[in-house]
Amino acid sequence: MVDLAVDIGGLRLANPVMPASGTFSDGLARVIDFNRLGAFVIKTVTRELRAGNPTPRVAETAGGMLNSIGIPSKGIDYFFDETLPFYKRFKPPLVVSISAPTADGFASLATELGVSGVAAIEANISCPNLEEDGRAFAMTPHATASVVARLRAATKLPLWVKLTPNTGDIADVARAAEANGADAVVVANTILAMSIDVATFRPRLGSVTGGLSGPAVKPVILRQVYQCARAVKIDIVGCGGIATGADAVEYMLAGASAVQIGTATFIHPTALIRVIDEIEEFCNHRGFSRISALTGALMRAGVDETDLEWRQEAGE
Amino acid sequence: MVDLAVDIGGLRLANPVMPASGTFSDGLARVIDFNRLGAFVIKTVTRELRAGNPTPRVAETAGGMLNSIGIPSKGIDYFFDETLPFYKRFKPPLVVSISAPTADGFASLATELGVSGVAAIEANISCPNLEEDGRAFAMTPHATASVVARLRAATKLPLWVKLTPNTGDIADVARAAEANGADAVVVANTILAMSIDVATFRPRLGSVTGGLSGPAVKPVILRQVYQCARAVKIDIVGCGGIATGADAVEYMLAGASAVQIGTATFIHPTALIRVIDEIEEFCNHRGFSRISALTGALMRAGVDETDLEWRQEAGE
Amino acid sequence: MMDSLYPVREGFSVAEQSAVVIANTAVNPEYRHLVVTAEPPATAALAGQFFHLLCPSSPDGNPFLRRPMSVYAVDAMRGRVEFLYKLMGAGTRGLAMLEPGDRLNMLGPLGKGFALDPAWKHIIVLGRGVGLATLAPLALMAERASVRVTAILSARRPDLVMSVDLFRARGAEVIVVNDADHSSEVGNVERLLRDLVARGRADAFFTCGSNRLLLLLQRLGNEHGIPGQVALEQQMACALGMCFCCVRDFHAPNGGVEHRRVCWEGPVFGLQEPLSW
Amino acid sequence: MMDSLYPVREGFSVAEQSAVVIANTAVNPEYRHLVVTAEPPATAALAGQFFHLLCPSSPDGNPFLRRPMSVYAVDAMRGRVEFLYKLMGAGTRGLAMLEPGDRLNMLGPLGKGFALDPAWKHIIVLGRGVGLATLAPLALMAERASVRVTAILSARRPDLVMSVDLFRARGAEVIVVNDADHSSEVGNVERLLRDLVARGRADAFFTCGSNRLLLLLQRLGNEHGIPGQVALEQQMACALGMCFCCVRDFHAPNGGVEHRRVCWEGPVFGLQEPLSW
Ligand SMILES: Cc1cc2nc3c(=O)[nH]c(=O)nc-3n(C[C@H](O)[C@H](O)[C@H](O)COP(=O)(O)OP(=O)(O)OC[C@H]3O[C@@H](n4cnc5c(N)ncnc54)[C@H](O)[C@@H]3O)c2cc1C
Ligand SMILES: Cc1cc2nc3c(=O)[nH]c(=O)nc-3n(C[C@H](O)[C@H](O)[C@H](O)COP(=O)(O)OP(=O)(O)OC[C@H]3O[C@@H](n4cnc5c(N)ncnc54)[C@H](O)[C@@H]3O)c2cc1C
Ligand SMILES: Cc1cc2nc3c(=O)[nH]c(=O)nc-3n(C[C@H](O)[C@H](O)[C@H](O)COP(=O)(O)O)c2cc1C
Ligand SMILES: Cc1cc2nc3c(=O)[nH]c(=O)nc-3n(C[C@H](O)[C@H](O)[C@H](O)COP(=O)(O)O)c2cc1C
Ligand code: FES
Ligand code: FES
Repeated sequence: MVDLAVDIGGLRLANPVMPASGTFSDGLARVIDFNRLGAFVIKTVTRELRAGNPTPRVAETAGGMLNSIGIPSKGIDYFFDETLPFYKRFKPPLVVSISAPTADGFASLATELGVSGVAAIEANISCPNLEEDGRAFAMTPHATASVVARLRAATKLPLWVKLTPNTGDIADVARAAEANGADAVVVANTILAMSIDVATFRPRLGSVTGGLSGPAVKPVILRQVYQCARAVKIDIVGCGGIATGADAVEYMLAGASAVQIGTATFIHPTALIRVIDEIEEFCNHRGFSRISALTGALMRAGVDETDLEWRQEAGE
Repeated sequence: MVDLAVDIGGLRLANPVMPASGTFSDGLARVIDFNRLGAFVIKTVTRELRAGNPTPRVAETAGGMLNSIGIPSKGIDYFFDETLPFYKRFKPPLVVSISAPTADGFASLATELGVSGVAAIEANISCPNLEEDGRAFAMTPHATASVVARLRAATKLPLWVKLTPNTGDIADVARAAEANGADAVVVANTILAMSIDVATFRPRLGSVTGGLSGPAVKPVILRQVYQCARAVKIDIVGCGGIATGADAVEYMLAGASAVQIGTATFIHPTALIRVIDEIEEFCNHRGFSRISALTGALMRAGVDETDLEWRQEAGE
Repeated sequence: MMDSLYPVREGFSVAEQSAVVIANTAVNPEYRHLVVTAEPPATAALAGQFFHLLCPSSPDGNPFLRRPMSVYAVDAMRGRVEFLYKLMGAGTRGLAMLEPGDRLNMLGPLGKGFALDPAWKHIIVLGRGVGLATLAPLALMAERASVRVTAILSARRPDLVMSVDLFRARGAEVIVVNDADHSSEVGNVERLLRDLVARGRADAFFTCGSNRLLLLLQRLGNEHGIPGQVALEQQMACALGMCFCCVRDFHAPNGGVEHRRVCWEGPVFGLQEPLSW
Repeated sequence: MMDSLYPVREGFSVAEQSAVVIANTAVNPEYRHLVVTAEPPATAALAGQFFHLLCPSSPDGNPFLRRPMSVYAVDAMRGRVEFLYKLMGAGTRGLAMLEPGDRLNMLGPLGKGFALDPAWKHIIVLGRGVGLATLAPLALMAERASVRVTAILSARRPDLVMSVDLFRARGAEVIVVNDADHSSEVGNVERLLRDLVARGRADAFFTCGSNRLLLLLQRLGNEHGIPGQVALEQQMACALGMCFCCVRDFHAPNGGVEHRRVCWEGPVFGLQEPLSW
């Protein structure tokens, strides 16, 4: 028996596997048993009604996909009236992803969500900060610090902060989140990207650029998890291109305490369950009694040692 | 007959297709006709002898590869004694990629390379800047400005500046290069990434992290080319995941005037030649008499127009 | 974000299954017919529902996302599901490579299908191109409900018209129109429709595959108070209502325009609801 | 960066070819034998050279990079090239899926092969595991040069020893050692070698596949002034000397340590040159 439980910024999860925001909804209950998930993470909620971006909103790329959904939202009332009661019927804790155009907006949403049934806040700070130049909060340590400080003051709930991979300073941004009271960082959102249809000379996405996700981004986000793990002590939730138990283990070795799965669910709706089964199997096979022992267990041997090791393996 | 010639920052190329630095050497002459290339771009040269990084130096990922070669270099004397005479035997112009740990180092190398047979300098400023915090010059507009200014003062050769995709400010970095005298920007180098072997718990690269290249990065670098094209007037050389003529056309539509091909040559050593043939075919087929007409020809229609267009196509 | 109508069930109504290909043959230069084995819940698929197919790689590319395909026919007794698909890009060209005995990973059944009002005696099915695949199972559904069908099948050329025999076998009256002889022009189709309306053969309209034809039916439906249903298409990622990739514009109850998900609220919608096909 | 020895030629000595698979069969639980059609320049491949194979996708994964494989045999007359490969990861498991008639994209011939000094009368070939594939074509090469071969073939178990018949057919004396009965231990192999040296059967050593055996031969070679050659392996991307992925450590002429590219300066090197296998 492997103990799959993990503690993420004060929230206990039965296992470290959960959906990524925006890639999950009640529809998946037609295919998998929701009670097996480590947590629910729902599509980012905003206070106001939002329509989202023009279509086409999706395009496929080598080993991944682009999306430009934006954040269509039925608003906070719909969340309280419909979404919250629905998820209350299940055992896993509910993590509510929120977004707002200002630090104040984030703070007031977080306060309002301090109700029974909401287990944690995931602040999606990859959205444009209307008070600064319109760049995403998570692009700079400075903007991250200010929005996280406001959020911290506004809620006692475990506070997860979801970072953008588009910054050149992700470790500094993670440090700013930690210093201002975040309980965990989620690394990361999608990578800004685009694709053009050479038949029509037009962008494949209605909003020209969009977010890249799926296996293609895994090596990049894994590196960012590794950088953040060396920069902060708070928990890291890894998210980017995870499709198998081995991928999840790779993220944990790099320093993640839990993982989120997005795009893989679109290809195999049972991906979340399969990853849970596969990491359990991995632990059994390798003699780990607690999954949490994998976090940060990467072996960084001296250069020559690594080299030799590979040679030995290759040797026969 | 399609006119494939392009002008990149003052240097005339017979066609817009050239190898990416570090993915090309004389060995390829065993497979393809070097005289068909738009230009030669050689592996980054440094003044001093360098060994490069520990092995393993390569790993494969979904739709791409990681490398951690570093910049092994036989030094500048070897360049003058062996490399330069070799390439002088062929028609395409020779673009020499250079790197140094300081702005001074870049400048003195550039000056020294002002000899017959060197057609342009490509400054690979994705290397650590030892005078600042060791971050790559190309990570910030500030460091880019200072190194490009020094380079500009040091050479009359066409000056191409190769950017890193790891910054959150690539358009600002391109602006800094332009403002300080760069004739073109090459967008971009590899994306910092990593991979872990879950069997051994060790990084797959001897130096832990390395650069991601190949089809997986194409949507990300294409977006950066598009951002740079809207930020600067100087020419842009697109580089990232190009494997086919359609990929090259996609980069040109986004704003590139020429393209570099790296990883694709490892999979198909004839990739450079095939891309030249395919873009010529594309122009013929679509009625373009000059390839340069493709540069920036992306159609950015109003949102609804795009939507409608797609619907019509999908309609039957 | 969530559809509160959806009940939490004991069993699962959608499944990822590894079907075995029984046949995969060309029906004309552009379309192919695919027959695969299926088990429940796949065999519970209704007319208008679809499956999300994991298409194999081919020299035309590696399809990363699944591809939505309407159910063309279901035979629950023999455990079979059929598709009729048009060769387009990497996905459908990958499908074309499948040979009998190969495996096909399919997810479904998905979405909301067609519904027949017991009060209807005569319906009109108006389809074009790929839309014919989606509309085809209506023939059997109507026969079983003792509803008479007039099918107007439109295509670019006569040799590209499909499902004529299928509709006739189920007792439908079939009218074929095509671009080659201009019979498919909106004006002519409108004449045919007005004639059928006048003869009391149009208790409801069903359509798929053409924006022009949808707009025509919306106009006639409005004019004569005739209800109807339309199956829409849109690019999809999840096909389970999760990603909001597949939205289209609809008239909102309050008079404005709102997005609905083709995979979840549809693909079958009330005739007057969508702004366009 | 560039090898100034390399002459610019009229024709091209390396080509990407689409070979047709003739056979692909298991020789034991771990190794398979692949025979494909080949044209020039592939059929000009020499012992010790290799091809870079574009391996098909399989359920084990999509190999992105090519995989290097030594030439196991070449038949220029019949236009065939053979490989002997061990099942490892995605690449070799992809190769295992190939069936007669399938296509295999191969690039080659690549690298620098073995060379026989006309002065040598007796050579010793000492190989282990995968190394036996690389060394095998030496048997024919030596026979043609009228050089006698003693082959010491090492493996984990007796059933995993390969190429015994191949070497015997070419007139070689074959000694098989294995881990199961401890005969493959360095001490025992050293005894065998010292005996051969004493009997004048060791004008040169050839080896591949084991670091321990390389170090042993380096020691004996040094002690007795016996030259030799070793074929190395290293992960590769380009296999054409362009990327510097495939370097290993070598004793530099000036006494230090330097990197050389296995694909370009090798894979065959002088016995005393590399620091390790
Ligand atoms: C509910 C539904 C039912 C459908 N039923 C059928 C059917 O029975 N027979 C049939 O031939 N086709 C049907 N289609 C259309 C079919 O899904 C597309 O033709 C197919 O996805 C094209 O994929 P491709 O890779 O061959 O083409 P590409 O053009 O290369 O596809 C590129 C991307 O666009 C998407 N795409 C392209 N065209 C469409 C489209 N019309 N609708 C949705 N996504 C599209 C693809 O899924 C893919 O993600 C249906 C679509 C939907 C939404
Ligand atoms: C010059 C040369 C000749 C070779 N000849 C043979 C031969 O005749 N028969 C044979 O069975 N094997 C041979 N090998 C080893 C063979 O290339 C590897 O076993 C094979 O690449 C493994 O690929 P994989 O995807 O199955 O395994 P994986 O372990 O999944 O491969 C992962 C990556 O590591 C590389 N890799 C793994 N092992 C080696 C290795 N030993 N050498 C180089 N790269 C490696 C692969 O190419 C791939 O890029 C040779 C290697 C070299 C360099
Ligand atoms: C269709 C789609 C919609 C998304 N919507 C959101 C969102 O609303 N909020 C958010 O924080 N991330 C959103 N994301 C990002 C994912 O949560 C996740 O960070 C990203 O997709 C990387 O993980 P993956 O490779 O496993 O998909 C979305 C991703 C996709 C593909
Ligand atoms: C093995 C390897 C070595 C490289 N070495 C260099 C280098 O020395 N200098 C440089 O500017 N870029 C170097 N690059 C980056 C490439 O020039 C190119 O920017 C990158 O690979 C993206 O293009 P691609 O996807 O076509 O490979 C190297 C890339 C690879 C794969
Ligand atoms: S395809 Fe995901 S919501 Fe419809
Ligand atoms: S594999 Fe590229 S230099 Fe050897």
